[in-house]
Amino acid sequence: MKAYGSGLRTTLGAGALALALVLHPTAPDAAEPPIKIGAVLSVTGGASFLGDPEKKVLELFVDRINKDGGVKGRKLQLTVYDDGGAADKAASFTKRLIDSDGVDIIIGGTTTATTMAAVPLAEKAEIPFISLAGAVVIVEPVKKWVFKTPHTDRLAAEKVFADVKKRGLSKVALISEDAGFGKSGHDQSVLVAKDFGIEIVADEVYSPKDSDVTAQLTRLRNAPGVQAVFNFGFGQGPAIVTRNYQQLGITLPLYQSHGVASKEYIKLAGPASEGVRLPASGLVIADQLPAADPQKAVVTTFKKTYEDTYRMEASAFAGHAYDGLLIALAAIDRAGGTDKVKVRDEIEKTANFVGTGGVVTMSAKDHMGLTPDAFHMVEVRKGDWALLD
Amino acid sequence: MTLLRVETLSKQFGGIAAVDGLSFAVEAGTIHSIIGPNGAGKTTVLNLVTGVYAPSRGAVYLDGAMVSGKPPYELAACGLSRTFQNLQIYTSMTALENVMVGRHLRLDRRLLPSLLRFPGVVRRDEAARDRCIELMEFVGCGRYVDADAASLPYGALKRLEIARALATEPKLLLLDEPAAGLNATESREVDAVIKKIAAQGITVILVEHDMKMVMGISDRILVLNHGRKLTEGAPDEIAAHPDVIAAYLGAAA
Amino acid sequence: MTSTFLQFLFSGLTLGAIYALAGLGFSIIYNASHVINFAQGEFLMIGAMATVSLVGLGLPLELAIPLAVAIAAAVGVALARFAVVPAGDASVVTVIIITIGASILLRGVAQVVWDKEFHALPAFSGTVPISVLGATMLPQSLWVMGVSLAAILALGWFFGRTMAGKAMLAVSYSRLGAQLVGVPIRRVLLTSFALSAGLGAIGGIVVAPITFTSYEAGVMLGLKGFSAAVLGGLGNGLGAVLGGLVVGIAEAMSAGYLSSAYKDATAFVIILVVLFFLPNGLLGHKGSERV
Amino acid sequence: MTSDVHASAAPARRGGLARALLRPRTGGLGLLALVIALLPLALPNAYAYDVAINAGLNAIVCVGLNLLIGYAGQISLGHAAFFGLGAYASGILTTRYGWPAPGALAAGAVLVGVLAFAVARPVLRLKGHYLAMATLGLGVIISIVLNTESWITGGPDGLMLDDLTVLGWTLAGDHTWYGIVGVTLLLTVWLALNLIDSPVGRALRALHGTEIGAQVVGVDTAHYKVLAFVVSAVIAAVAGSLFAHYAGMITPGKAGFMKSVELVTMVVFGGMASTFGAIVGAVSLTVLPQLLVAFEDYESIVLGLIMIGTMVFMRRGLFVTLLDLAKSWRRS
Repeated sequence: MKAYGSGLRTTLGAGALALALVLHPTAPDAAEPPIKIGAVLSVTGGASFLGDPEKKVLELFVDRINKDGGVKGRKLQLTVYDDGGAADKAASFTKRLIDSDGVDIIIGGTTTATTMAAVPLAEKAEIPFISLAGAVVIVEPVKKWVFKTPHTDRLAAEKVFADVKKRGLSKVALISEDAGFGKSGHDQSVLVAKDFGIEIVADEVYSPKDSDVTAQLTRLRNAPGVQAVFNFGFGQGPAIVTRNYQQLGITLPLYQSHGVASKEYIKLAGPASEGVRLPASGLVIADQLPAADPQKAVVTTFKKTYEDTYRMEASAFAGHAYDGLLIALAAIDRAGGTDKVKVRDEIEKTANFVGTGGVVTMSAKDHMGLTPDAFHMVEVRKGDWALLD
Repeated sequence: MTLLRVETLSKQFGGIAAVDGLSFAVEAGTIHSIIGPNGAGKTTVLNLVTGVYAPSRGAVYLDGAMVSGKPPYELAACGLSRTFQNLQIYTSMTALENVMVGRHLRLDRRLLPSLLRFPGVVRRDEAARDRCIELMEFVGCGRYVDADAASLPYGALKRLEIARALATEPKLLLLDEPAAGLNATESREVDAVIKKIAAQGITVILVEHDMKMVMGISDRILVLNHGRKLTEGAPDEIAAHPDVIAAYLGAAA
Repeated sequence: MTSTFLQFLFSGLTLGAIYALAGLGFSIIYNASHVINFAQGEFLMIGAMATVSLVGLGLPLELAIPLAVAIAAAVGVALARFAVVPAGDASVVTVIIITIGASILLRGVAQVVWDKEFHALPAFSGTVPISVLGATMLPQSLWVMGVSLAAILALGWFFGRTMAGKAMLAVSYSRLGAQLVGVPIRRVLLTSFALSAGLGAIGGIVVAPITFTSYEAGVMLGLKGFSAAVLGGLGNGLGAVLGGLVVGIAEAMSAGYLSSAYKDATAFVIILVVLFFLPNGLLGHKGSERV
Repeated sequence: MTSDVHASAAPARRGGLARALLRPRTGGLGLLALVIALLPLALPNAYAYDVAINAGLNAIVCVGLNLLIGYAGQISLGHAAFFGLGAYASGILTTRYGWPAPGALAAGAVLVGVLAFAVARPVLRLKGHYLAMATLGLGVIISIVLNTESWITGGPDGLMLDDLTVLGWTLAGDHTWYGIVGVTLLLTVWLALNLIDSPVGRALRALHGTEIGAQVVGVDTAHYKVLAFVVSAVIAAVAGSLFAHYAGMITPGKAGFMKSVELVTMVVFGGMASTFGAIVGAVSLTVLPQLLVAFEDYESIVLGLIMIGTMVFMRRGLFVTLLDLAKSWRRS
């Protein structure tokens, strides 16, 4: 196991191009059936900025691995469906992948809602399912066939509160998006605040498409004793919060979640984002990671490959899809085929896998395998990320 | 016996009086015509009597009971029915169905029996169907029974409205220019239909421009001008009345 | 206390001006054709996205904006010419479905031509907030309000003083009547779509520095614009602006004093209550049925 | 004007058996039953069943909505809210309060019926686009409540349901659900056809033609508009309940504005004032996006073009236009 893990690490260092060669250096046998990978992603709709890069990553790397001979001599066949962010469509497409396309493994569920719609189907059909969504509920309680690659919102909340505490502050105001990601993040924040001795003194929400939140922020500012503000959301909302924050002249420390850990956020929010802190994965700050960091090679290579192909920044979300694909393929390789039970067992045995999101070690009790260390606290300085820890 | 009594009825539209202090009475079993130049307020009177408009002042009594202010569907239940100068046909239904809507108040119109198609509903519908076919034949558009209402010629639609109004079994029928737009032959036919209706004991109020028809069939004529009663009387009195002649010929007199 | 209220009011005015700009386009097309154009929000999106990409190509903002407006107007004319005119006298709901189809189509084209990212335009006059009695407002909000005001005045002039505008008004009162006196109905319709799309694009561009834009930005703007136009009274430009302000201020006050989760609901409750008492909106004409 | 109206008005006793078979309540319903019974032969797998079941559920809502939009001529851009309320009522009552599923379904239907009745009179006083706005607002308000009150609705993530149990029997599996939805659809169509060809249905169609013309023969138009609104809302609620149990989950999106627009589009796409048109519309627009997946990024472009094209060239809807075409072709 250990040997395999280090083997994979070196291949990643050399790029995915080499992956297949190491996994299986012989040319594929034409008679071998392809490995069918299915994905249900929110390529359009409100979460399209998550789902679209995810789709791009899967297409790019499946294509590359195929060019290099596939896995175990078998080509990969990728089927991606776009659920548009709608949970019922995600359920319907998951059925389609299972029943009509007969895939061997499913990657996706871009959002928590779409994932949770698909989970019962995957469990019932007994097919390995690797989600790309954030919420804790996906893997807690553990579901036999369900795994996920992104950090949970709970990890993010813990990371933020730890930083708040480090600054000697204890009274935090929450403002969160009134939809899946923000709502779940909000609930987890409220849940873990106590563990850090933090008191939530105000609690506001906004809708994903709101264009002005100064009213909510004014209420937060007027909350007695408030010392810091934490915004949980993704998309345009956090950028609007950040801008309105500056407009109102609020000087309290502002924290964002990992949902906006991309340059896009800094671009949208503009100078108002200076000083904002948030938890980010290694991928986001690839160039700033110390050379000794185990992730350094993986994230740098992934970033370069993706950005050379698509001419756009590789976000953390793109990385989640990459991690999901590689964990799946490695498990299939170890299992020696696409037997679903064996593949599932092998995914669960994933250990010391260095992905873009962190170092993953799963177990029967942990179907995500990331620790708070997977996050780095960063601060926006001069329009770029500055690594704090 | 007085069936309909109108007392100092007025209707204003944005400060302009379309009908102004009008009083008249209609005896049961008669054909009572309302004439007057364009804009005299004839149709407004009909709309006030049938509840389409609420009067600004004054009152309408049917069989001695005040009915003004009631909505049209309640007045229909009181025995009032009418046709329109601008046809009000249900264009997405067949001709026969148009007439059958006229039976509305006489059918089982509760939701549940209709949804579940109780035998009683079906039976009464069948009877209504027969009755309405008779009515269509009575007014002279029997050959259009199965046709879509939208495909009927203008003249037939005018009669269809009469048949629909009759289907409610009214005490008082108000006809708004039933001969407008018809040729001479058609006019005479409608003329005959109105007489037949009156012969059945249904009181008729007729608004019409066709003087020949009005003079020929009316028992009594009310002449309106500028929303007021110019005069009222039997056809021969009206024909000789100088004010009427003046009103029709214009301000010259 | 005052400054808090003032802050909510500024927030409401900013939102209201945005909704008003979105609502104006509904009124123009409604006047000329009694069509509710559910693709109106997409005109705003096209204006903003086109500006973003033209600026990205290196064009100065002063050049990119008129070009983007022209692009949107051309799309508007194409929509009228190829989807609304051929529908002729189809029922109101049928035309609604056509415009919904058009909005899906335009979003689809936008995501292919551009991308699915959010984009920001630089604020026209910087981002240093203007402070009034302890409450603040961004200069861009003044731009939005100013453009709404200018649009109202320009439309007033257009409908009151120009031949084309009067022809359009004539069509709104009586299609047949206008046709009889020689008004080219079809050209009026095409013009109204061009005008409404162009105006929509301008609206989309001035609000983009505040709300950001993406291929889906038109959905929310369209919905709010429709609400503003109906609340104010369809076909009445001043009504659309008033409607937009009422909705915007209702949302902000509700978020400030009641509950941020229910601010959209509060706005709709107000719209419902207004419509119960004024079935034709705040400034709408009272329609009377002629029989 | 439409198929249903054509045939239903023709007195059967004069036409004999052949004509009776052409009447929607006999022939049309029989044909629909036949299609529902034979379709499984053409459904290769569970996914195909899933599409069929969703199409059927949409068809149920659309047959009801068509009574309001197509027959009574009153638009509603908020019917998804009633669908959603039915679904949430079932979900909440069965999972949180342990109600039996049929009781929860009935309670949901009654709740929606009462709510629809309470709001209908003021809302339906409005006309045209103002009515569209008011129903839209109503729908949005309901979906915001469902989205916000997460203590009972589960919030944006939705609510999970257990399998449907009736009298100790667990109803699960695609074939069972196909049967349930198929029978419900047939029942709904039967009720709708009955209603259309009854004094109530004629009153609805009459007020669509001309409200004043209907009033003067005794039709209380406000009452019948309310009736159509309530009936269509209750049908939507029942379909929502079934959906929730079938899908095993319900999210606020199902009650939202977009879903409402989708439902209206289905009705108009198939053909207004035609019960079978509503079914054709619902089925086409449920299946179409599944087929268009092949176009990937161009999916919405193709969908938009199809919608525009259909409505421009078949103004009265797919089914009604094709039926009229077939009729005139047969005649000539």
